[in-house]
Amino acid sequence: KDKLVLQLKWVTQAQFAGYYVAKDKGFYDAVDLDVEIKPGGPDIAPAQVIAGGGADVIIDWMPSALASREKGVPIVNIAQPFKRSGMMLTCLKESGIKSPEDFRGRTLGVWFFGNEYPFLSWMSQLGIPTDGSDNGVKVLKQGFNVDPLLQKQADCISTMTYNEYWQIIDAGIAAEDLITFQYEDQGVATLEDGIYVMEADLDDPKKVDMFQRFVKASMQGWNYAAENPAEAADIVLENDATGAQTEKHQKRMMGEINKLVAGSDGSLNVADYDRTVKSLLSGGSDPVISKEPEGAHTDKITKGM
Amino acid sequence: MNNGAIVAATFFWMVAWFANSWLVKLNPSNQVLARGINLLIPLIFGVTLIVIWEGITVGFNISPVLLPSPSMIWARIAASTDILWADFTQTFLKAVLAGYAMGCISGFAVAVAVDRVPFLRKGLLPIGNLVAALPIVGIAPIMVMWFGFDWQSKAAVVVVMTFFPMLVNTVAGLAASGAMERDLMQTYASGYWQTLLKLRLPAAMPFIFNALKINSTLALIGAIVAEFFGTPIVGMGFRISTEVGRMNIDMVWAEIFVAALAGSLSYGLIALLERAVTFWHPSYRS
Amino acid sequence: MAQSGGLNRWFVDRVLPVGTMVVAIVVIWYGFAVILNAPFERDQAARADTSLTTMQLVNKTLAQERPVLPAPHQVADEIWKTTALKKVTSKRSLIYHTWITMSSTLLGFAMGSMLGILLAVLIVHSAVLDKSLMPWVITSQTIPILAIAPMIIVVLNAVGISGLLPKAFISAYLSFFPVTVGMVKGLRSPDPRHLDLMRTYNASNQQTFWKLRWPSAVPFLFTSMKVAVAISLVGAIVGELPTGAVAGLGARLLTGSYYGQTIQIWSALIAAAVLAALLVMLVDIIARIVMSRMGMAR
Amino acid sequence: MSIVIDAEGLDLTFQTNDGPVHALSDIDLKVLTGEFVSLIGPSGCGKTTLLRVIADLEKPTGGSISVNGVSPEEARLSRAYGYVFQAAALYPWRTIGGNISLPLEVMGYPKAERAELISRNLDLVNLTGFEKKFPWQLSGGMQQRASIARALSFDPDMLLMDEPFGALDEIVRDHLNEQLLKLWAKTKKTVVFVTHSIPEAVFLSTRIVVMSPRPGRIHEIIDCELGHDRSLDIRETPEFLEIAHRVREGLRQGHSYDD
Amino acid sequence: MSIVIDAEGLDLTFQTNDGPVHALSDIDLKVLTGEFVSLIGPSGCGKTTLLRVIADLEKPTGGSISVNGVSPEEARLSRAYGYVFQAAALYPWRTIGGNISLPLEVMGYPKAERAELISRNLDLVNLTGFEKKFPWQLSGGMQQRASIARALSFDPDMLLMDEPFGALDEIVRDHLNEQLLKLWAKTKKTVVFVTHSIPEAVFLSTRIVVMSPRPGRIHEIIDCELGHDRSLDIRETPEFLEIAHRVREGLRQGHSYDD
Ligand SMILES: Nc1ncnc2c1ncn2[C@@H]1O[C@H](COP(=O)(O)OP(=O)(O)OP(=O)(O)O)[C@@H](O)[C@H]1O
Ligand SMILES: Nc1ncnc2c1ncn2[C@@H]1O[C@H](COP(=O)(O)OP(=O)(O)OP(=O)(O)O)[C@@H](O)[C@H]1O
Ligand SMILES: Cc1ncc(C[n+]2csc(CCO)c2C)c(N)n1
Ligand SMILES: [Mg+2]
Ligand SMILES: [Mg+2]
Repeated sequence: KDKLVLQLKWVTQAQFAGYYVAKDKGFYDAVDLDVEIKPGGPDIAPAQVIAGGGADVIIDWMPSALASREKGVPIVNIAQPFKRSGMMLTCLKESGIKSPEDFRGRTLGVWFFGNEYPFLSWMSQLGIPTDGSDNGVKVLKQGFNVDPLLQKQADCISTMTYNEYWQIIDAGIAAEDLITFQYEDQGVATLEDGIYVMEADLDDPKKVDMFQRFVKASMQGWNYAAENPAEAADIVLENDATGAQTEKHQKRMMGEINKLVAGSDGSLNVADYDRTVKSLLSGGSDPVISKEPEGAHTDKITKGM
Repeated sequence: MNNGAIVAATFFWMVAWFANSWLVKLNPSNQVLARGINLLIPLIFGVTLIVIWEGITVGFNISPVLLPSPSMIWARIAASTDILWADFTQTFLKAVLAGYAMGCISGFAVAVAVDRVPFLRKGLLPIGNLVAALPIVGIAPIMVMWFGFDWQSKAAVVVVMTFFPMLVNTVAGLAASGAMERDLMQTYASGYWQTLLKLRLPAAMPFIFNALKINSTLALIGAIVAEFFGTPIVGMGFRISTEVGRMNIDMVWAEIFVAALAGSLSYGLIALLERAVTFWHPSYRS
Repeated sequence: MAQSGGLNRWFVDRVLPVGTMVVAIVVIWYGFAVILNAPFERDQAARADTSLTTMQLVNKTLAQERPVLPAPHQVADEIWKTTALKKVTSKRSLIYHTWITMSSTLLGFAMGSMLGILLAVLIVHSAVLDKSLMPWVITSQTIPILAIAPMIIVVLNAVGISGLLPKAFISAYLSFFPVTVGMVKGLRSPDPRHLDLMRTYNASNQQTFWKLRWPSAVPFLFTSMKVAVAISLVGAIVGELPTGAVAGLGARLLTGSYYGQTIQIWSALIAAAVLAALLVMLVDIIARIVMSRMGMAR
Repeated sequence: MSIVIDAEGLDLTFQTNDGPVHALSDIDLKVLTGEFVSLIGPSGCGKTTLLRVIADLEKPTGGSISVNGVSPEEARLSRAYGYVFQAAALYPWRTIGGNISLPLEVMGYPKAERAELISRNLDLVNLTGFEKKFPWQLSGGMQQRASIARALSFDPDMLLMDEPFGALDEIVRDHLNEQLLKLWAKTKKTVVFVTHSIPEAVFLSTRIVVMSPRPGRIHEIIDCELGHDRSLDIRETPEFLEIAHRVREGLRQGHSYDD
Repeated sequence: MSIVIDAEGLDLTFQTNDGPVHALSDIDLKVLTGEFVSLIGPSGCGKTTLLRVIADLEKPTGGSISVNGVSPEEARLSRAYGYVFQAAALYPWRTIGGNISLPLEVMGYPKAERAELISRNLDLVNLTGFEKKFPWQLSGGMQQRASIARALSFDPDMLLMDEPFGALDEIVRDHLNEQLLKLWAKTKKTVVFVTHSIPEAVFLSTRIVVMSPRPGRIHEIIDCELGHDRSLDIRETPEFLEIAHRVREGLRQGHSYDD
């Protein structure tokens, strides 16, 4: 059996259900893989982990993956299970914000640590400065939860359709009291959870074969999760070592995640890729990446499936 | 692998070690010279560490994403002084100084208040020691929730971290004056405040400075770590946590360098102040 | 008689004041819980177009699901549910997480103490190291450990070290410092006459170390170990964050924070405080036993 | 001559962890104005405790005592005495001048008067010129003289001295004994003086109180009328040796060799 | 009788921050086997320094010295002497027995022999039965006796004692002086003894070396032939007083009252 280490981008939750399902349901075993799944966290940079040899495969968002690649970590997208983006800005209705133009002069909560790129390129496309100047927005580095909105420390905060949004709802604020701006709807969506490996590993036929088996089994896992969301959520809960996740939340998250994965066979849609790159390059004076990346994705793995 | 760099670093290390061994034995009678040597020796040692670091990163071709070489870090420092300064202003000049002052002063004030009531003293000290051992990672998110995103919440974390060491040390210090000295004040029919001012506070100074020194390093670490849990987009902690995600590890080390420099300088400054104020303490008399 | 006198004194000197203080803290805590949680309830009432009596407001603020500051009984209830009512092997058991954290604390504490002692021995025996090392030992503590913790973990990972050890390393990094400082003091504490005495016996360096320096450093060692064990716990908790925050009190703090579960954060904090108290007490008890064996407890 | 200290049936028991310690038992003692009374006795016999009771640093558990006709506490509050400890007990963070100034500050003397008193008292103990030095820059003998100057600075009528020269070497001690005697003759203060040394007690005192331990009590009071004008040489006179012998005998009778 | 210590023109200068301190200057001293030589002099005159030079704890900067005919270092390495400090300097974490055993352990005596030596030496200083006690459970006088037992345990031919009874009260001190004298008469060891006390020096010694300070030098050497069989009472004999007087005069001449 071949050993393979997978570094996730965030903590164990339904966002990564496909991989946990594949492991628990024996899909990895079936293709002779012994996969170790390492949960991520707020200060785990998957690109750094793979550069340090701590993982063979990582899950990352494309903006940060491309930025890392430019910084000299040669990672390559080999598969893209997430078709759609789940990121959005969520505001309280009472703040009076109705459209992105109303952001000016407001305080917005944004995730950093490489997750700020989609936001920054959106703002630069809107022509809204983020440097704190008068007609721009005031940006806060948002912590890991929705408190800034509940405490009214920010007018809008970043949320994922599958996670933080529901925490706001759970906190007792009705959906009618909220207004959301999905990146997908604003036409600035960038690709989220994709599977990345080191470029050099792709020259090794043995590794390539391993990756193929991995992606295949993982997609099998995602399909299973789509068909059996309740069981998949249970599997995730099972694997959560912190014991902090709740069943209600994970079941709901599973449903939302399935919406994002729907329509993906694992292969990267080149049009989506180009759109993401264009969005990242158009950042005005401060683009996320400075030049068109080369060799940042390959269909070498998915086309053989 | 670049063997030249490793060999060069090893050679430098050996030369530096001999230089230091020689300097230690020198023991000059000239005061200024002696003080200079006492500064030079750790400096040579530090430079040696940096040279070895450079030798290893270059020699073993370590990826800069994992550990950048000192020369790269230095280049980054030189190129980003404006960002470093802005971060320093936000974190050190605002959060740390404000929090440090408030934490130390309030710890001191509470200690003096508590000192009059033995019951309070006995009750507070064990609890104080406990709270002092609480991890900042637990306190920081709470403070951000309570005091907002800007430096005030960082200052609050610093206050929590510095308050108890000051409290505990001051209380111990106020008890440190000798029985004989206190009896002496009694024979003068001296009042509480006179005894406090003329005997117990001076005698407590070594303890108070101990807390000031501990707190000077704690405060900086506390403010930086608190920034991991929500900040405006400036500050040393913000930069560190953000640039790791962006694979700009050299920038991270640049901030760490600034932090270590600021921390060591404040520590040194307080140590100098301590020497001036507690000049009478046996540890400073030659 | 001496026995009951001792017990009585223990009660009057320790239990009573500390207990009173705890009660006072709990009362203040309730007050703040009401004050801090009230704005949200008022907002909710405003959204629902109702108004609340003070009694209702107070009741609601003390029973929120996601309070800004949970009420003490909420935390107590959570602790009870996650300790007594869960199997200790369950991932939802606070005892399980406390155990995880404690194991890396103890390992880190052991490594930190060892390193601290080693450095102190080197510093005391070598003039070169004394002058060159000490300032850097202080500088090492001005580096924000949480900042480099992720990198330490990645680098250790790269050389194939993972699991308990990386967390323990961070814990050791924080805890060696007080031990070094205390031990340098301790190893230098023998009366010069005692050192001279060893010289008149023509004792070797080793004999002087084991028969004189080491025993006279023991009280200093224990004093600094009490500080170090508490710091080790902080280090272990900090170390849990960049290792994927999979389990342990640090992970509970963090995941509590992700999902806005303030009650979980506070119960983890309390568990950390209790663990710290127990560990310090343990070191203290060992210290007492050793010292009285050595005839130094009076 | 009036009675300055009047103790009758004085008792003091300390409550300690290992039970009560009977530090003073049935002490009767009267000290008159201008007397120089020494307390001598083996370690632990209660000399310090008795002195502390007089100074109101310890409350007796039985018997009665008056100082200057009032209670020790009232006497303390009216600053009736200066107290000199075994170790000089100078504050290391104050200069010699600052140390002598301490009681004056506490008692609210104006600045100009303080300066005047400091220099006068420094002169009295032969320390002129050392005002700006710190205690640790002086020898033990000089420190002890400074602490005597401090006790004298506010001109109390009575001096209580607890082994003030115990830590000094014999020559320096002889020298200070001579100076103390001169000072006493000049200022006519009442002195209660604790010592371990027989020659010192005989040389200085008008009366010697020999104490014995467990419980601490007065074994014997020996008169010592060698005149006010003594020089160190009298220590080889038969009168001196006679008294010294009596003191030694008294001490030996009260002593138990259980160590 | 042979010469045990032979110092000629001994000089020792300490280099300190405030310039050189001339601790010993031109010391000539011969000590014969079985003698009891006391060093007396005011504080800072170099008594301790001289003793430390003999013990090879300090290197002279000039002159020559031999101990048992060899250099002090060789003498130390051959464990020629036992050293007793002012305060007992017992290790608080060792029992009395453990303390006496310390030099034996360092010198590699087998266990059985150690036990034997410990009990013999405890007996010698009248401490049988206290072997298992810790130092702080004993009185000062008993501690000092234990420290003498420790110095005697490996049976050195010479005892170097630096104010061993300085911290004790007069009665206890008298008592220990008597015991030390008996011990010396019994064991015939050579003793070099530092003291501040004139009666102690006269009572114990066969010769008294009076030293004077700045620079530390020998002012006078006084013979003291009161016979080996002295009791405390001889202190009131004219011979005793005569010698004491001479010592005092010597001390006074050499003393400068600048402190
Ligand atoms: N605060 C105290 N608490 C308990 N016992 C005490 C206290 N002070 C003194 N004692 C005991 O009272 C007895 C008399 O002590 P005191 O200090 O008066 O003796 P002393 O004659 O001055 O002895 P020394 O010559 O050693 O100074 C001793 O047994 C001592 O242990
Ligand atoms: N290690 C040292 N470094 C510098 N000066 C020293 C040192 N040891 C002693 N001295 C100085 O040498 C002189 C003689 O000191 P020594 O200790 O021999 O005197 P002493 O006669 O034993 O005095 P005491 O009676 O106070 O013990 C003193 O002036 C002392 O300050
Ligand atoms: C420091 C940090 N902040 C935010 C994210 C964003 N993020 C990426 S995936 C995910 C899960 C959604 O619940 C979230 C929040 C991150 N990775 N790291
Ligand atoms: Mg006393
Ligand atoms: Mg000496």
